[in-house]
Amino acid sequence: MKYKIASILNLVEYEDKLKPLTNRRPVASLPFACRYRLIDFPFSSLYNAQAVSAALFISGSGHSLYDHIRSGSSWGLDSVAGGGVFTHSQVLLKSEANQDYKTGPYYYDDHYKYVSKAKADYVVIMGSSILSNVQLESVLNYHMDKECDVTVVYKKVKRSELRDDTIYTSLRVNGNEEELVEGIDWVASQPDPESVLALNMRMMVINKKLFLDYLFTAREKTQDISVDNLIQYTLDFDNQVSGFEYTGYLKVIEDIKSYYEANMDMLNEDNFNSLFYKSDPVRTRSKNSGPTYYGEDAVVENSQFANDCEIFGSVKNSLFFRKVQLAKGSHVEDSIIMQDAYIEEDVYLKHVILDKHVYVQRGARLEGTAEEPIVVAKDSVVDAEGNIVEG
Amino acid sequence: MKYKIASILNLVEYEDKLKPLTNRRPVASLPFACRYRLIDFPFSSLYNAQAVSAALFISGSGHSLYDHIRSGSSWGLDSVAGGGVFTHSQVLLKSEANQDYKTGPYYYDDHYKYVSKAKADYVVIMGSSILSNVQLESVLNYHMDKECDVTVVYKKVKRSELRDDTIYTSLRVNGNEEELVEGIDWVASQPDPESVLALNMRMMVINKKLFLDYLFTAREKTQDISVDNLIQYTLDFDNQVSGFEYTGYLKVIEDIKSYYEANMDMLNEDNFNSLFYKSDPVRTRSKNSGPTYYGEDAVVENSQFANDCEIFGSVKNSLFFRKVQLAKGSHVEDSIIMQDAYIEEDVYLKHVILDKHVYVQRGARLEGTAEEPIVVAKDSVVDAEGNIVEG
Amino acid sequence: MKTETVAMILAGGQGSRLGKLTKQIAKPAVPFGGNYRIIDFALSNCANSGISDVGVVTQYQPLVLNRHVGNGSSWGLNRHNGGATILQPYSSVEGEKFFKGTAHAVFQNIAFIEEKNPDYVVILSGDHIYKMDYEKMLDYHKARAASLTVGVMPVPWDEASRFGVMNTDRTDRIIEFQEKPDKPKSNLASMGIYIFNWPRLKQYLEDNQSKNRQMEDFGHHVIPAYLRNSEAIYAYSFEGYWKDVGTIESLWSANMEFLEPNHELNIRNTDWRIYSNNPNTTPQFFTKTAKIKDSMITDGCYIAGEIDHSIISNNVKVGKGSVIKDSFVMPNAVIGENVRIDKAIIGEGAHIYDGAEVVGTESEIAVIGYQEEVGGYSDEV
Amino acid sequence: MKTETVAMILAGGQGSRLGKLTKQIAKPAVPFGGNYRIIDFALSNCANSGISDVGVVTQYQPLVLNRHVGNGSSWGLNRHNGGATILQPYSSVEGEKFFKGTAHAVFQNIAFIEEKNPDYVVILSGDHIYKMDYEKMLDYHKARAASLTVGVMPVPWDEASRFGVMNTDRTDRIIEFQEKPDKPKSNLASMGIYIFNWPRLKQYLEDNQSKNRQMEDFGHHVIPAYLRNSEAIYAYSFEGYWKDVGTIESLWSANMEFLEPNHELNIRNTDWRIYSNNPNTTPQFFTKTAKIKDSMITDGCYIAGEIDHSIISNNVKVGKGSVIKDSFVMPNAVIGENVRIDKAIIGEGAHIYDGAEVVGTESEIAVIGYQEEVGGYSDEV
Repeated sequence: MKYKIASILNLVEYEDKLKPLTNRRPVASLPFACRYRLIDFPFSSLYNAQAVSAALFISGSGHSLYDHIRSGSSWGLDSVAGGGVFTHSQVLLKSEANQDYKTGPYYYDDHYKYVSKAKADYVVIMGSSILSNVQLESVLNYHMDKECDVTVVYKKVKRSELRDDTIYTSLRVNGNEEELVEGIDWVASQPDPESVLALNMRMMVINKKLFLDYLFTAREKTQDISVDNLIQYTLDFDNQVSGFEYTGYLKVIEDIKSYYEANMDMLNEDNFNSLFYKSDPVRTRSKNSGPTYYGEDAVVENSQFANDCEIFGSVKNSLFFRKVQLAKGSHVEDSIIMQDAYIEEDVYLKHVILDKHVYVQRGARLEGTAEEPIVVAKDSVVDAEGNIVEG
Repeated sequence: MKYKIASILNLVEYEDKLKPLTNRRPVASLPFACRYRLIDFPFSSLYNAQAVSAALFISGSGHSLYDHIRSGSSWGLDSVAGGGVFTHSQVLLKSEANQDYKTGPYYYDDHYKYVSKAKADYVVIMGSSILSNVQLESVLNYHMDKECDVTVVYKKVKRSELRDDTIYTSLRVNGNEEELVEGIDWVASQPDPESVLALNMRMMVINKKLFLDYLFTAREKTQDISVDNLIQYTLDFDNQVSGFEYTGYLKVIEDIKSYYEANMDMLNEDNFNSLFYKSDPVRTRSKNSGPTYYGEDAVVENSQFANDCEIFGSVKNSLFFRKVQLAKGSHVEDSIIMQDAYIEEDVYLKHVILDKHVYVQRGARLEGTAEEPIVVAKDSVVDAEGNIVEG
Repeated sequence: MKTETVAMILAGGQGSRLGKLTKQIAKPAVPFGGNYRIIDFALSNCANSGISDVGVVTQYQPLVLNRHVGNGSSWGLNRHNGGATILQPYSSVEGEKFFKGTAHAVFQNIAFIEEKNPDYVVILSGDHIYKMDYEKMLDYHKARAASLTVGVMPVPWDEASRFGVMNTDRTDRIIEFQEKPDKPKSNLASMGIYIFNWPRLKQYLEDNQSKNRQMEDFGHHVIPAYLRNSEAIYAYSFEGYWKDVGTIESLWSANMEFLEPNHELNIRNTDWRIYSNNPNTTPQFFTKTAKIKDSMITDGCYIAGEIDHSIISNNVKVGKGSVIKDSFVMPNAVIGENVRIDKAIIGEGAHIYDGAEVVGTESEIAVIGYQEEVGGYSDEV
Repeated sequence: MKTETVAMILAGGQGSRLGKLTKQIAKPAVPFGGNYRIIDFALSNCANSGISDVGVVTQYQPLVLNRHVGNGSSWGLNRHNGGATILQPYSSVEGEKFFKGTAHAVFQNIAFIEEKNPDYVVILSGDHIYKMDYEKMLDYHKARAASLTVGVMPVPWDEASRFGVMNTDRTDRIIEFQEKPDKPKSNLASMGIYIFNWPRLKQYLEDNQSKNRQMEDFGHHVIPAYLRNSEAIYAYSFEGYWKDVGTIESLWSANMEFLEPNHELNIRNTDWRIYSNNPNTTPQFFTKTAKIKDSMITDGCYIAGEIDHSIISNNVKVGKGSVIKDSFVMPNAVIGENVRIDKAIIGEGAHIYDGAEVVGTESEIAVIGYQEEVGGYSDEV
């Protein structure tokens, strides 16, 4: 308990452009890199900083998320000594109160009760859609050194690496060594795609007292409890915000393309090591599994696999989740194959994302493009002619 | 794993007449008897029969329920070997699909997937609002002996013991030794209050195959998956339903009065022993706690307490949950005092239910009646004049 | 993953001075204060001090202790790769190994500690009642750049000769150690709590082992060796309630002190909780005939008799007409009707039949052992 | 709560025939098949057979084994009051107790078993690879009203003299037992799997102990004593894959058999899963230079070389240009570049530096020990 922190995960995230992958799951439970879900990354940051509790604010059905998190024990969040995962569904309250959740009776209360009860000096706020592996311990040390009220994590990225039509927020960071944040800007598409912005990663450390103060203002103005608003609030009252520059792998997961690219990025060793750097391991819920078997004629090249697969065909530049069966004579390239796929003989898949439990019949061919991979929804069948029949 | 069972808990239960106690919690998480919540009783039945998994169908906010259940480890429901608690919120789906949940896409699927995946021969269906401690192991043995398709648990009760204006279902049980159920009746208020009915406890064991068969019919007809419907369905198709008579303590928790009486019933040793009979212990989530301290002038008579209280006043015919402080000179009688109450000096409470975290100021007097106890909502303050100020 | 600090709780002793209370169970597993066992204090102190890697070294009748400690989840230790690990004697290619003393027990478990690769090892006793923040002591240890810091507390001068006494200079550096001296030069008694720089301690233990020098006990061998070599040893003064409950009388009086509403231990303080492995049981049930005064009662009890200035642990039954005064009743004991218990300790699962009397005095507390039966027509009496 | 059946897994042996593989760890903790340890089979069989009270008796280098087993949650044993309990030597008022043999180990842990108060005790070995439903054997035991049932399997007649052989009558009742006989009268070999009626076994162990008769080993003492007293002993025939992996050669060949896609063990069958304590690690990463054929790879591996008919366990790194053939590589080994490994077992955490060769033959498998280093410029070579 070196750092006494309360943690808030804002998981009400933009998911429309990720359909059908988000039809029945929030962004936070999107499968990633053969073994993970996006929530594993903020959870692991918390684990590595020895946090013991987290409050989750979610929208929609939490089922897939609950099923993954369970008691939180995989991330040390089930300790009797102040530990716990506290989940609050916003949509649910909205429907009950028949009004917008922000003005609903519990949104601010839930935040208030959780943070005020936690044995914490600091509050950490994170989301799951900006994929990264931030060493929270460093951010906390930095925050304490700087003696600021708020520390925000940012990464310098080129505008061209992001979606054209999304508005991001960037930080105006004081150039000198102090790394103070002077303002927050809303950045739409820019004429110069090479322009670099200090992308606000919507991950912050804030002193507990200031956070609790903000809650009263937020309730009054029915404002979201978001990193953006908290930065603005802090600056408005002349408190100091410092910026912590993250230099590791980052990807904003906001559409199928970015989701696809993030997975493919893992096939590059530098990206892979940056995200899964061994001293800050990424933890996920462990499942019982056995080795993957590669048959006599299997070919695998620049690819990743989880346990429990049976591979008799050839695989190139692809990622396979658990329990995938790939029959002889089939070829998978530049693709993401999620758990429980069953791929028969003589299938050809390129630039394809198979969601969980897809059955691909003998002889089927599917080919998308790197820009627009074909997404096959969960439980679907791909017939011999390549027609996708949803399950 | 003597009995291979899948278990379904129907927790969409009637809660309107239990307000304000059910304002922010379902019936299943109503506190009971100093240490428990109602869900502990079906969960303990499952535990004692060595069940390893359960699917919960809930309505409204599951927050208080999730917080209590966590991973289900308190009831042996967290085993990696097929274990788990799977929670499905109905209201949530309703609001998402913008249609009635029964015709929503997932209600039947969720049942189907859970039961078909479970390594089970039988499906057990229960609720939480009919308080009892049924030895599920006996029911299962009975079910196997009878070689019926369905076994329903019932208790013989006088109509007068139940609410006048509620319609219950009763079983027409064949009088001879076979104990076969011949029909199911809807029983409203009856002219003769002494008439005895075989109250359908809405707890059943059903063969897995028959249950899965029913799901198709239910989906087609958009019927509830309820014990009532399953009995009717089974009889309609000439399958055999046997009745298992339960003779232990039972109370239908459906309004403040029945809730109050059930708690008070526990002060009677026979009822207490019937419900908490040691060979079928009732398990709850264990919390760290210390002994309760009774001061120099404390008086306690025919009462029950949880750990962590400090009692300096006098208590008669009452039940105290954890962490209650009762100051010197105060008197509590015929009352239920939930967790975290703080009762100052010279207070007089009789026929009162204090929900969690109520603060009663010095000198306050509250007196209800056994028929209509005064209910003080969670987080309220009772001032010196006895006014209740909601928190 | 590197761990900064590992705690080793030495819980191997038989505690023979507790007589029949420790015939079947190790001393650290002896019940205390209603729903605790003695080791809960050391384990909770670790958890509250942020130390989650704890080795519990045990060899005497460990069954109850092991089941109680488990993986440490009851104390919140099972997080972030931490947890409690029970360490018992074992054999290796070098032969069979029982632990011959406090330091030897640590020596035998070097492999366990090395896996965690800590900077510091905190050595604790499993049989003291106290609340202490080891993190503060560790901060002190670091600030002094000490090689060893010894937890000490001032005792009355006339009692000092019963303890290991630390003689310090003005900077709190320990310059002399006297084990139970006739003429103590200091009244700072060792609490048996040590923080060592692990690499250094390991070196001492291994070197001396390889040279066949005796290095079995911290007090008798390790501290003197450290002093001889002018290692930087500092005394860290603890102020607060601390009690060794190694005898029947001290166990009884510690329980009686625990009853005081304003006891210094402040057991209800949620900032420094004492955790335990709580049983699953029913509420406390008082019948119409129950009387109670200045006492602590615990979940699972059924009280039909009269309780005065006593601690009644989990799941105890007290029949009608029985009177319990100035006593400590351990879990699962069954007290019949019209029993008289005064100045006594009743062991776990003991059975006192109707009409029996168990009466001690302040100087000689009556003791009923683990699962012992008293009175009645039992064959075993 | 009463338990019908308690299983005792005897995991205390050093397994000295496994040479340097068991220098630092007990034989049941030796890795197998990619991400298992040998004891996973017995533990999973217990869980799948509905036995959740399991004592794991151990005394030789138990650190890795204990951490692996924990409270049994990885096998789903931690439910309904059950769980795995590690049982190590301990001392009592009667003195210090190391386990002298299989039956003596059970005798020393009578208190543990008595707490569960079972009707039956299943005695198992911690070092066999097999899938077996003990519940069926228990049903058989009950149906015969046996006092002891011994798991047996037919072995080729010419190998029978290497085993303890059971001579049965037409009802499968055992009438004679020959330990490694020159002229076996039967080819039914004991698998070291016993189901005893617990009260009877307890009586034998306690009576003989009190009379100072030797009752240390099941094969040598208990079964002969049962036979002398005409106890009802039955043989339960097991048919299926069963392998004692007590030697380097058998461990290697069991792993090679495990590779076969249609292996009788059917490891992927989810109706009878073999559970393990899975590490938290990354996906399997194959670079552009990787080649693989007829092999098993496990999570956490990084493969840049060529793998042919081999099992590569968790978190192994194989550098570019290296070729691994007909071998079993244990977890956390690091294989450099241009290494050649053939017919070998590479120990846990071993380090094979660039260009090294580890080559054995079918009759003499090459073995690299636990954390051993080969090649390179390491000081330790």
